Amino acid sequence: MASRVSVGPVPVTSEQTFAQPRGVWSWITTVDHKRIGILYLLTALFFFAVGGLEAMLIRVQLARPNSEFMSADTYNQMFTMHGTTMIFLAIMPLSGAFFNFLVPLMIGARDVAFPRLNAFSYWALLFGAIMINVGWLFGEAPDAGWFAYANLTSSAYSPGNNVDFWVLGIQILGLSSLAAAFNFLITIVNMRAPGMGMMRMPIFVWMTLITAILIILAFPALTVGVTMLMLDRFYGSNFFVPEAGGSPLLWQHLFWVFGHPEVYILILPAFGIISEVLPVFSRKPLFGYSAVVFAGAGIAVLGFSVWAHHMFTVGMGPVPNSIFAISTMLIALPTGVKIFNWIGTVWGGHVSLKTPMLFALGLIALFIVGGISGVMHASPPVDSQHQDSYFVVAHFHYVLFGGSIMGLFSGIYYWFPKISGRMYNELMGQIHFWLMFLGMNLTFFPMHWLGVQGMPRRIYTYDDSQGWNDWNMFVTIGMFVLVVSFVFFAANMLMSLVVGERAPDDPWDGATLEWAISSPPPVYNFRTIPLVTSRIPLWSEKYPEVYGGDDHGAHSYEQPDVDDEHGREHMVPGAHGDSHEHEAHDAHGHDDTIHLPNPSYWPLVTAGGIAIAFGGFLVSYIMVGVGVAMTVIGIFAWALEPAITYVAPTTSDDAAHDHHA
Amino acid sequence: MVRRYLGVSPGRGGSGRLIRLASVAALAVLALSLSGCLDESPQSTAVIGGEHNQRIWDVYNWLWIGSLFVFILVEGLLLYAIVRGRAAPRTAHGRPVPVHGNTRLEILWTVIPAIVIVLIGIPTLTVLRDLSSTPEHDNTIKVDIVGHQFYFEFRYPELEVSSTNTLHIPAGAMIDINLQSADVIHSFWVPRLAGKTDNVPGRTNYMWLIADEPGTYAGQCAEFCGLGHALMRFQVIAHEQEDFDAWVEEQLAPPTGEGDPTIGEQLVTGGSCAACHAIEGTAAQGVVGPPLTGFASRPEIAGVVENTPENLAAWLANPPAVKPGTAMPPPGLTEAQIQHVIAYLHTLE
Amino acid sequence: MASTSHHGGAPHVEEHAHPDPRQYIRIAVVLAIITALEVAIFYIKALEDYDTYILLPLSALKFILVVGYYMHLKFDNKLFTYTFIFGLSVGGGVILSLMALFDRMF
Amino acid sequence: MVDHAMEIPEHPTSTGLNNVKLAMWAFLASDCMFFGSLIAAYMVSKGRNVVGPYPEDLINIPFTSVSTFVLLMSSLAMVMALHGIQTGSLARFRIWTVATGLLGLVFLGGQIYEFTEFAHEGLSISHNLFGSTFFTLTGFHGTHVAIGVIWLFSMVLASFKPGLVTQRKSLNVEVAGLYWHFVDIVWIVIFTLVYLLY
Ligand code: HEA
Ligand code: HEA
Ligand code: CUA
Ligand SMILES: [Cu+2]
Repeated sequence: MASRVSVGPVPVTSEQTFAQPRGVWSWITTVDHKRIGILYLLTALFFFAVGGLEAMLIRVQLARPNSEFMSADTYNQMFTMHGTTMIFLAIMPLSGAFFNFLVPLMIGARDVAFPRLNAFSYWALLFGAIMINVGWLFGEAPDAGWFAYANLTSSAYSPGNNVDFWVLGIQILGLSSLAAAFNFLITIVNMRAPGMGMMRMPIFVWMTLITAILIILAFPALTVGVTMLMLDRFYGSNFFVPEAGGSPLLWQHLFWVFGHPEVYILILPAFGIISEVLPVFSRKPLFGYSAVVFAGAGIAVLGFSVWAHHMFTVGMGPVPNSIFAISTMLIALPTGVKIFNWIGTVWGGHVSLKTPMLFALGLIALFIVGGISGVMHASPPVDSQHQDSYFVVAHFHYVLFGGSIMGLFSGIYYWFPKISGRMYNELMGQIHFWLMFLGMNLTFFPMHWLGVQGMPRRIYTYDDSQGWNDWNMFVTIGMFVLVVSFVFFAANMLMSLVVGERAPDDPWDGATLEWAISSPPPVYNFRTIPLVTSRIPLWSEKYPEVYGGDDHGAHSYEQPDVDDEHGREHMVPGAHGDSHEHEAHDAHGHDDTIHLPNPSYWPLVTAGGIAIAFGGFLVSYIMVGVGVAMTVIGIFAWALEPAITYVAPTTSDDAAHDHHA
Repeated sequence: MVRRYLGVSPGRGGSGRLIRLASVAALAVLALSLSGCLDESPQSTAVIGGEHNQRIWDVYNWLWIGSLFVFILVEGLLLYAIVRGRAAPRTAHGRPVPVHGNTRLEILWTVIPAIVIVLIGIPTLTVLRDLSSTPEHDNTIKVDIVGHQFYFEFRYPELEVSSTNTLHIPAGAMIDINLQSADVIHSFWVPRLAGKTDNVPGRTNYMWLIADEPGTYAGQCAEFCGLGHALMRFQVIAHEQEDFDAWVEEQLAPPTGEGDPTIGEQLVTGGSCAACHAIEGTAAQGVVGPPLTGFASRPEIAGVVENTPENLAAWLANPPAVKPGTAMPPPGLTEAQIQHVIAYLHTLE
Repeated sequence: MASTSHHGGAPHVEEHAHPDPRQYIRIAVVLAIITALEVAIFYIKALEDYDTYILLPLSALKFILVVGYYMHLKFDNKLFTYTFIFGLSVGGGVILSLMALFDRMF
Repeated sequence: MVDHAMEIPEHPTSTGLNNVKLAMWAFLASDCMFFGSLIAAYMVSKGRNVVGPYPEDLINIPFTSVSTFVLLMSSLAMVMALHGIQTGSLARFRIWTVATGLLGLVFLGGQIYEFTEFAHEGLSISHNLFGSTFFTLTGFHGTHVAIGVIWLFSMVLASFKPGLVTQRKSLNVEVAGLYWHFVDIVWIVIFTLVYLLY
């Protein structure tokens, strides 16, 4: 090929190149999407535990009326940090962990489109998380709620540094999310293996794509809102200051323009995960693939038109309330389509109730409850009784815990063998599920009754005479069931990592590409890029008699060069045996080197610079300057260092498989 | 039909264990719900105290029915699918017939929810419109409600009286309310009477309510507004018309001077003060605020001003005005009551 | 761009004509004229009540010219257009709905 | 085509579109939301000042018209630079890119002048709502311009190192151009909404 110019270092033998680099430094400079995924996973689990601990303290405080366990001040920090942590530091990074680890594997790529940007996203996440949490050290953690309504957040009413930590942390986290979103958008659109048309992508990849689009369009609104808040607080501007004509409602609008798409950012990855799990454990392809895809896209588009349903009680007037009520209710339609197609997938399948499947089914069962209460809020008159009461708290824990967390845990169990190379303990997984399912309902279902009985949220105490004692105690007890369930989870994970059985490449009889490679996957993922001819490439290969005719999505527009008849011979082999030897060859027939991104610490330097610059607003402008300088140096060095090493011609037996040659 | 579309492979009935488990769970939920007597709380939204809340329940009932219908239908389908699927044979290659979808089913399960939405949408929009303007009423009283950190102030522009923390209204009268805020966002909520509306600084919001029966209705600020948010409780007292008129008269009358310690004692130990403060040897055993035992011998009130009767009167009228940020809300006493309370507190050596 | 054509299999989607510099200059002239017109309209008293309705379409026209020609969207792959239009409509939608919600038309 | 020794062969992408260019368009879509939110904040805050100075006391249409013209012409220079590199002329690329950057600097100079003038009239970010919204919106636009200027000059510098800026790599210039033009169209909107229609 004309363009193939050999450059770069002298070829090295494959053993040297592909050995997993070791040591802390190799993790700090890693740009390998799998390692970054693992970093995301560990960070997210850590913060999930932190958020869970905060929830525990909240529940202890609320167990009894007039409790003196915590002061109002501490409580306000607690619920603010609980919400913020769970949303920005637990669920989003947990989804990010799966995007990172799996998207390249599922689309048959060696890495993401911009590996160093990926590392940057992770470091920015970590620094943002530290920035938000550092307030605890000073007893000044953020305390204005996870949506930080103006003008309570103005310096007049929140004179401490609490809100500052929130503002600066959110800015950094926003950058992290945006960078990751661009990366995954481009990766999915552009890095698919030959033959994988858009309509052949696994649903998880589709949901990642839609999530990325939502992040790209939703986060700027938050960035702008938070910037204004920052200017209000640090430089006395008047955006949200009513005395100067500013409007606290402007904050609410900007926040929810971001905030509602955000809740779909939180749920769609989980939907994607269970769309992979359900077919595998029902041994039946997903029912209504295109309907599920379009429903996802529909949710995304509609999701931008409903934000003011969080503001039904601010006095927008009957006409806007009606419009937002209707658009909100309409979201039930595409979401329902997804639910029904999942049921259709299970229907008539050979259901195997392994832990991942239990969590996936748990998501469906619980999300329905949360979805229904969501539609109840969508009615403004009714919402005027729900808004800011525990009914809303019940709603969002059903969708967030019953939806996102259930789905993400399904994913953790499902891909644990692939990520760690070990099997988890099935019995303990089942116990975890049943305790969590039970505990979740014990904890969050009675919150509906508390809400109907008029208990407002965000109150650090209530009085005996208010009649909420029993259910609150009940809820707190339920929460301890949840805690016990997570003890099983943590024990299971830790033990399995050490003594778990070695995982085979394909323990679940999976359908997607990641099961074709070893567990854990090699650094380069695929020795040769597979050629995809089906939505369920592995099943088509393993069960040609059943799925032989399955060539859905073959005629997707941007893959004119893939021909099915030819392709079938090159299909990815099953995971039985050593996959490398059978791996199909790149359709283009000339991909005889493996390109791996170079390790780099510049992403870390850049992210660190940004964090230092933002932190400087609380310390001194000198620090801001240092941070900016570091960022600029980081960016230039990043741009100038060579990104990719070309190494390691593939072994000759791959060439033997090259039918195109 | 559906069976064919979904590719059910032949197989026999469900796994008994799962069904039993499911029915036990369902029973448990039902039992819990029933025991959850929703009118336990004075702030229950499920107790209808007046027309506004009545109109809300006109929609709410529809929503509960719709929700129950969707819940049972969809969870039922899910459970059924699981149970069937569990029982299906599991030989190595006897994979279930792959089915890729069915357009008619997709349409069906879009249209049925759409119908549900129309059914709940219509009452929603109707009631929304009805609630957005004051219905005609022959006895309308205007009240301006101003949210403060952390109490509500009630001003009656036409009667030229005002009160804090207790909204006095005549039962059966239309209360035409304007909502404002003096500092941050609060939300005025009396669950038995009406849904909430926010007090947003810089703008005036509007709502109305009617209390059908005389009585006391508990209310609470519903928008997080800072340290004292949880304690920003208040009451609506609906009087018979004559009693209301008498209350207005009393407010307009000049304060009577000397207070009576025995009345004061009743007010303190039997009223809202006792919820937060403790006084040795009395029923007042609250723990939220500082104890008041020995109050008369303290040099200062709340640690900020000298303990004089004038300062104490100012404090009792409006604690946050004396000590911004204090968690103590205005106790909602009349001028006369304040004098009684002062007289009593000064007996506590 | 050109690079994709080296790989036998990849479709030649990004091949597009480079508009000629004279066309760039013509567009610049048009842009300048529209801007002059806009400023002129600003000063014409008679049009004061209608300026919104004249100025907004004029600036939209400038917008389209720059995006279409200078940014090549008119000639480039449609995926770029969809990407941009989606962001533009959500962003524009937010401006318009907030103005409506705050009772503040232009 | 000249095969350059340092050339990195592009990996073919699924759509045939370049990763960086697609990322730039996605970024611009995102930036639409960014400026959309800023403009929305400006528009809903308009006319709610409780103290002067008001826009009508300050805004100087003739002056800003000139800045606007300068920025529009910088867009022309940018396409000329791109055309230069696409047709293989490094010299024309350099001249036009420098011209673009300089026009950008003139615009920024104008903005700094305008800001100081307004400040003399008593306007500041904290003085009134107009000050807050005006400085934030135009300030963020100015920041975008400044980043663009740095980017352009960096490219010119890079072009002196052989192989970094070449005809085959004209895409890098195109991407920078996309950014630059976007900054220009944002100004088109700002000029109309903030200035002509104050
Ligand atoms: C994962 C996150 C997530 C998800 C997916 C959702 C989904 C939905 N949410 Fe929720 N929501 C939150 C997270 C989420 N929400 C959070 C965090 C808050 C609180 C924020 C705060 O104040 O702190 C909130 C608050 C919130 C409010 C504001 C309440 C208030 O403060 O007063 C409203 C109001 O309309 C609402 C509505 C909805 C609706 C209609 C959906 C729909 O998308 C649900 C659609 C799904 C179904 C309906 C079930 C499946 C469908 C069928 C089986 C078909 C048949 C069904 C019918 C015909 C009904 N949500
Ligand atoms: C994903 C989101 C999420 C999740 C999972 C949870 C989980 C829980 N939440 Fe919360 N919650 C929110 C999001 C979430 N919440 C939000 C957004 C708010 C609003 C905040 C605001 O008003 O601003 C809120 C508010 C909120 C309130 C209302 C506070 C108030 O208004 O005053 C309450 C009260 O009970 C509560 C309780 C709980 C409980 C008991 C859990 C439990 O489910 C938690 C159980 C979890 C654990 C116990 C963790 C244990 C984990 C491990 C042991 C794993 C360790 C393993 C390894 C490290 C390997 N939450
Ligand atoms: Cu006032 Cu909450
Ligand atoms: Cu929402």
